[in-house]
Amino acid sequence: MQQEIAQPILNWPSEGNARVPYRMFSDPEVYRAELARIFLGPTWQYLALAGELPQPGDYLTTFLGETPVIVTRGQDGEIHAMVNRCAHRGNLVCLKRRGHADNLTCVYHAWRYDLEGNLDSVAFRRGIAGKGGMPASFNLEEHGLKKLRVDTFGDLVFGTLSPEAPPLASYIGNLIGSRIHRVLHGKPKILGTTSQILHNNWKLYFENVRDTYHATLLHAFFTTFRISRLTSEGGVDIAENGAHHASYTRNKVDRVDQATSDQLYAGIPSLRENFRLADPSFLTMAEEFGDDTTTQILSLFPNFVLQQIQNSIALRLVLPKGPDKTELQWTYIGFEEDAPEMTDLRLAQANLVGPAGYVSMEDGAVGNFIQRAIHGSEEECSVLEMGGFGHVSEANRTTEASVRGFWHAYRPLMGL
Amino acid sequence: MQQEIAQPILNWPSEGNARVPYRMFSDPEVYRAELARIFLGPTWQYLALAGELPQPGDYLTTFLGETPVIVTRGQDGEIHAMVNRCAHRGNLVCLKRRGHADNLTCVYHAWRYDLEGNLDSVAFRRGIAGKGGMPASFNLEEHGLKKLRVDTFGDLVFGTLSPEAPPLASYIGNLIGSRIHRVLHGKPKILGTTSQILHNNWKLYFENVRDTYHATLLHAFFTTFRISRLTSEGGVDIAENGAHHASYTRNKVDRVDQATSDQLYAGIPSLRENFRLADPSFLTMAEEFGDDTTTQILSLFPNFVLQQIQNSIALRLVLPKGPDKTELQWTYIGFEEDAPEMTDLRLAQANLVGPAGYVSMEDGAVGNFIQRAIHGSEEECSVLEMGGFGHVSEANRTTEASVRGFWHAYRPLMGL
Amino acid sequence: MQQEIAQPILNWPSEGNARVPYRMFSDPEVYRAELARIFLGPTWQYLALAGELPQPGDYLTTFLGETPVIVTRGQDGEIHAMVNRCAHRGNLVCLKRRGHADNLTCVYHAWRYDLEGNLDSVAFRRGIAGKGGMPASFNLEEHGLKKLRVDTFGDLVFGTLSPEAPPLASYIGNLIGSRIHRVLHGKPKILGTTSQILHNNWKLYFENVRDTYHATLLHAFFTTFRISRLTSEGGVDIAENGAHHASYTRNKVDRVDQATSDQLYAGIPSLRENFRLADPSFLTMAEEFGDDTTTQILSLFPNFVLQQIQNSIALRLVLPKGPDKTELQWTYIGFEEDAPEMTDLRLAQANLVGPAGYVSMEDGAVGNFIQRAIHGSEEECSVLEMGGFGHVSEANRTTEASVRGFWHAYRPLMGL
Amino acid sequence: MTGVEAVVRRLELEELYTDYVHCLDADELERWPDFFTEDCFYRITSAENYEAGLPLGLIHATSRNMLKDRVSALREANIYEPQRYRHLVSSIKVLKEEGATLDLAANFLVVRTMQEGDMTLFAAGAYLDQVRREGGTWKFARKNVVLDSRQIDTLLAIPI
Amino acid sequence: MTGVEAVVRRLELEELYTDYVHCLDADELERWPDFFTEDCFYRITSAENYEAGLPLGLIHATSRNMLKDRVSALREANIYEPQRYRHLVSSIKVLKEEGATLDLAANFLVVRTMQEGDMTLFAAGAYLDQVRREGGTWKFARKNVVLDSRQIDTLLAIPI
Amino acid sequence: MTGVEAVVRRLELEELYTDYVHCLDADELERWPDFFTEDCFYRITSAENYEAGLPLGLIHATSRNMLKDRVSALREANIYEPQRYRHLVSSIKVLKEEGATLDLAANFLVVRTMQEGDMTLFAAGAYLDQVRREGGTWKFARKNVVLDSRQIDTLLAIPI
Ligand code: FES
Ligand code: FES
Ligand code: FES
Ligand SMILES: [Fe+3]
Ligand SMILES: [Fe+3]
Ligand SMILES: [Fe+3]
Repeated sequence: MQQEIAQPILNWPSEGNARVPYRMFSDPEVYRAELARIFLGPTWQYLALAGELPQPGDYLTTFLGETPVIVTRGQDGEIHAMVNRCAHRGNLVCLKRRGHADNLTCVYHAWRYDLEGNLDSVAFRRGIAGKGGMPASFNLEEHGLKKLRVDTFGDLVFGTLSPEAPPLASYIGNLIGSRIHRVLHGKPKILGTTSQILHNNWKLYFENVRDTYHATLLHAFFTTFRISRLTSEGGVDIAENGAHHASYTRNKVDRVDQATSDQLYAGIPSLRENFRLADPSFLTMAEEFGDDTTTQILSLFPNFVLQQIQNSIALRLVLPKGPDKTELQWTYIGFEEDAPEMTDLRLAQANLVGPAGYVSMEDGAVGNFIQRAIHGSEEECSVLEMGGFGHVSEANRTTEASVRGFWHAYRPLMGL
Repeated sequence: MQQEIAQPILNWPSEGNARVPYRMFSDPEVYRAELARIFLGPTWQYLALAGELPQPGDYLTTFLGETPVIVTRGQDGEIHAMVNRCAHRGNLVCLKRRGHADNLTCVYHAWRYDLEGNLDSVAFRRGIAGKGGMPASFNLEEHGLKKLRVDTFGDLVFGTLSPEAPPLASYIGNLIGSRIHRVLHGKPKILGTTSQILHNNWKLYFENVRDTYHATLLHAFFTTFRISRLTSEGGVDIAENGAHHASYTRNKVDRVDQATSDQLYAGIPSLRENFRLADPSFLTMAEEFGDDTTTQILSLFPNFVLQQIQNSIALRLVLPKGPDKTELQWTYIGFEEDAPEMTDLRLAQANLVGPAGYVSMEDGAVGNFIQRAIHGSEEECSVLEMGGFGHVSEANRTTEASVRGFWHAYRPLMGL
Repeated sequence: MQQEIAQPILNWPSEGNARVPYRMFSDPEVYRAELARIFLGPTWQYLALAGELPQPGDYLTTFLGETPVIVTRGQDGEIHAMVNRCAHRGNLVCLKRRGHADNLTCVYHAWRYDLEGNLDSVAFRRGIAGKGGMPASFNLEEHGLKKLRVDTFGDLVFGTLSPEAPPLASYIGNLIGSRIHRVLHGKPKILGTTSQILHNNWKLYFENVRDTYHATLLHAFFTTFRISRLTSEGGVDIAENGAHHASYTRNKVDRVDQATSDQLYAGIPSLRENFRLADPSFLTMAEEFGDDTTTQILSLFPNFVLQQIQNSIALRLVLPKGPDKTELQWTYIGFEEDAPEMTDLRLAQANLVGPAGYVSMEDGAVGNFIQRAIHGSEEECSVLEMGGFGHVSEANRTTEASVRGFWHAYRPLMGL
Repeated sequence: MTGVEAVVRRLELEELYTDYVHCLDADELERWPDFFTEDCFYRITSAENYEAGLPLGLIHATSRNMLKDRVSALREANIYEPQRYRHLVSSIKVLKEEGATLDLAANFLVVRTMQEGDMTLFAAGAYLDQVRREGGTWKFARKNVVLDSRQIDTLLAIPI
Repeated sequence: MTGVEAVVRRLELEELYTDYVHCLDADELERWPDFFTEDCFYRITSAENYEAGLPLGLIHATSRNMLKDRVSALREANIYEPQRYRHLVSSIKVLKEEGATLDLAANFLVVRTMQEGDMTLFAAGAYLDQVRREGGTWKFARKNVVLDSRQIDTLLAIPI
Repeated sequence: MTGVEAVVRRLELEELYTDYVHCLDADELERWPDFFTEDCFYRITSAENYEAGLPLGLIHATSRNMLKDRVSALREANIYEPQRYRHLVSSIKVLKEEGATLDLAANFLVVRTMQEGDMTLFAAGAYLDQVRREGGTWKFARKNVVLDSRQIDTLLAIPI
């Protein structure tokens, strides 16, 4: 792969992480290399919530990049994951998105695997009346499903196909890990799921998520209702290697007084004087996290997002579907401990996010705007200089530090 | 081409035909090479039934791979075929799927060809009033349609663009040829046609057709109603070079007693105890072929299938439409000699096959399941060891011999 | 790029412009090279009618090849054009097809540009309370939108990204320029627009437009109603370098008498004896151009068409959307000076052209017919010998001279 | 027949198609055969076959029992990915009436959605039906599902 | 107008659209002009043109004769691949009534199927029509076929 | 209820859906909340969520005021490319009636067209509604827009 992709984009701009050649978002060679080096490489990727598989035999299917994966609860009570590809002729072993089974039987020729992916039996292995069947040399042990390494962080289940990936806890690290625990303070209860098809490269969405600069400029709702402003207390934590981030806004006390803030937003379209709500009640945040953080957007390299916007909590998984196509999967959660009123509030605040979200709708489109804009500009670069050139944590969000951090983690994996 | 494709898949696995790298089903380079080396190469491909073109001037259009082809009945009463591409500027000469014409006139500039593809006239060849027109050097003879070699086997018409392809009869050979004659015992009468768009590589479907192992495991209908079981008398004939095959089931007397058979199928999902029919009458086969063969699936390399399932007879043509797209064209036939009851029975038994067929529905989907499963596994291989490593005829069907035979015929053509 | 595409199609056929390898219409490498060398290269491409942007602040969006472009009327009253890609992270700056604005503000982070594309301001450039913001080294001047050169020919506005393109007037030249002025004799008034998606390479449509040979052979309407015949007075003017053309038919007096003409069309399908109109009134041309030219089709390399068919005037822009996809944009115009009856006549005669046009419908399909026909014939060539091998102006239209002219202008740009 | 009777019958016929498609779209296939007479004829074919007078049906049933068997095969025997249909029906027309028997035509469109969420325009065409009054309700005595396209995407499992 | 009369008229209008689309979908184009008054206005345009007040029509007829000519051109002169339409019509609405003249709006969708079998969502939009009572039946005095999209796939041969 | 009354009500319900979709398709969103009762419930969800009993709504409103806020956000706050919908509605069915309250089901399909002209089959599914007689007209007391697909293309701005 290396030379294959080294060639098209040999020399990265001298500005380093402050420049990204647009080719990175459209070149099929780059995309193919990413599937191999990042999604099948030494990264941990979100698979499921442990609670989605309560019983041995429960399973669901997901993806590592474009590679289909089965996640099961084994007879041993542990969670297991394997590539959803039969060892015989490559058929999908599990056809349903979720289900329950005592074993995994391929529909094509009925080869049977246990819940950990070991091959249990091969139909007509001995043939019939001494004719046909598998050769004596055939060894069941050598033909199991390809297994993933699985590790959990709280209720979050992650997997990787790479033996080199470090243990999950150290992959995530304490800085970001503590911010995950902060949000997932109970036993997650799924309120619903949805999915968005984005017509852009997966990295354009992931950059967007990590972009603390855009939120209050693109999303008028944030600014107008002071859910978040760049002038609010807040900042961004970035893992040392740049891979993960968590941006946050603290209680609505502005760092500067409101007049100054309005002045700073003067002339910025996202401040819409004429925009009022008839029923703003659902925007009142309920005390939940024991701190004054009203919004926290967290990402784990390469494609997981944990969002807390007031009391709206969602997991997002970014699945690449081609150089210019991405699926964004949303899982909205509350906690088993939630009072009915809290559930109602979460459902009301769910209006803020997702494909129709007041503060996220634009994120579904802006990546596609870029994808369309860069045709013919493959050799030019985006400019990531807000907040300088580094990627360290800051107590401020007028910075693209965590976007630069993404590229800092991405480039070595890609040999760039 | 050779080096072009030799490079991506240089060394075929040492297991030979018992392994197939999944890349063979998804790599665009491989696909392009197949169009050139196989579909435009020294293979005979089904074009039509002679009876579809009764009169001189009758024509229909089809494909060699992705190359459009015209098939005509010439004034000489013979069947002719040519590439459906005007020698002038490359327009489709025939726009209709079937029709009748005295000559073939291109709509773009009215160049006119006879029914054998020879260029008869060029509009305004001499210009007007001595101005314009074609240069004196222009020679009609040099600008005919590109002609195919055409040969027939019974009522089946085949064509090839290659001068190297052996005569059709020896291409097919006696072993398989006699099994074609066995089924096509009368003058074919078309009962109807349909077409399926399969979202998978063409070879995944062709492997499926030749796969004697899957039928009674994937298709519960076969097993439950004993239309066919691996435990029934049966086997597979394979042409010496592996190119063609015919699998068959003989009268419903099991080779082992029913109890043993049920036992062998025990735990195999395709045996559905709880599945009963309110009106199984249509499953009663009418005496027709003068032998005890109830099912015969026959394939000719690279993309033709002749099916007899009880009294249901159909021709299938497998047309590649891209690395991961295939069109499967069905022509259901009876014979002019059929009594009305026999036609009714064939129509009733047509419920068994086609896009909605009780025993074929799954075949339309399983190729796509594989296509989706192999993302990211291009360097891994399918395992074809059932029945060993060879590709010779066997009086038993718990074998993948005829699938291996396909690869045995395929690889030299592809320089693999 | 050079070697990249030189390799697949190294040696152009010795017949020169009289042969075109079909690969030129389907090869993705060729297409990519065209985007860079032709559409982003030293060619002038139509952007708009000056009258579409009457006021400073008016803007519209279009394309150079696949690169999105903004066209504005600046505060200086001049027309300006720039690539529609924000200098920050590449977002589309203008999202609407047309609009009015005092400045161009990107929705993503509110960077603001003036109407000429200069970067005016960067949101939170100085950060907040001394934290964040752009580095001191950041210079607004260096981050404007990429500007096009803009030049006008009458009311037609053209743009190019290349500094090498000659001045527009000399690019067009007098021969063709005078034929533009002939048609655009007043202040254009838009009657309506439409767009056609053609499933073929852009050059197949552009060849069609320049093909004086096909019109009366493919389009029966022309022949039957004598709107135009090859036997009518007429000819084709071709710019010296072959790049541009104008074909024309003069008053309906045939060069040869009607009987001879009918005889010359004898056996050519486009003469349809049995085709009569109940209401042919709309085919009566109104005196307009002060000459006896009833039809004039004019093209400017690489993708602009100006059509006059009787009193129906339309601009056509040919936008490449992929190797086998093209958008054909139509702008139907009259003139401010038109009397209501003239407008009605233009609307009635608009039935002749466009996606449903009596004499243009076929042109929307024939390119796709060719695209489908050439599968597997990439190494073969179309034959362009009508009227010989040259590309000079002729007082006759039984010639493909202007199509050869296109390739004469195309090949050096592509290094072929 | 008075104006009111005509109108009432019209609405009955519309309701027949409404109930029919809701049954299929809700995957209540077990109820599907009940929309037919016991001696019904049901066939899914293409306009190409239909216009050529070719008798083939992709699904070809000559009795309600055969429809029941189709359902039990889909439930018990056949394997296909989870999917759902959405029928849109329009332009129902009475072509001919003979006593309690009516010949009807209607346009339909079927959107098929797979479990992962991809939606496709799966089928468009015309119902060419014959309905008969039976036990106070209208039943299909004949149903020809004539598809505009000769091509089926992947497979045709659920009836139309 | 009594409830019954209102209902009857409602069904007459629905039948008008039903017959109209069956005529086109069955390729009985020769009957198509009969749905219009002799002095009819027929235009196919895009919402973009329509809302901008631009008068252009892709098909633009100011008399029934011009519709007849359109049909004879399709039959005798123009060349296009075999294809068929399937119209779905929904939400017919009476916007205005003046004596025997009604202004109507309806939503439509057209699926186009080519001979090889590829089906596409060819057109969606609104009919903005005026109908008039003539010889005991409703005829289109004006028909504006307003397409949601400004783009036409390949060509527009058969009317909508 | 007499036959006539039944028929009249039927047409009233059809008109309700007709007016509702014309309002959305004409981008007259300011009128949209008026189709609902003040205490209405409106939710857009997927069949997957709906059948699993998961309460999430992509749009989730528990009052007419929340619908008004949705409209003002679309007008004043949110950024999305110009686009239009075309609804096709079919097979409206009364499921249950209780006094002045009716439970209804209907099939719908939405074609979305972007300003450049690309048209997509954006949504298909069922309306599962409850309507109530209020001030002489029918209003939606509950509207569940149940999408067949779990996937939304790009974003969901305009309500369905
Ligand atoms: S492919 Fe799974 S058993 Fe054969
Ligand atoms: S392309 Fe066939 S005659 Fe010109
Ligand atoms: S991309 Fe335009 S302001 Fe950031
Ligand atoms: Fe955002
Ligand atoms: Fe099979
Ligand atoms: Fe033409």
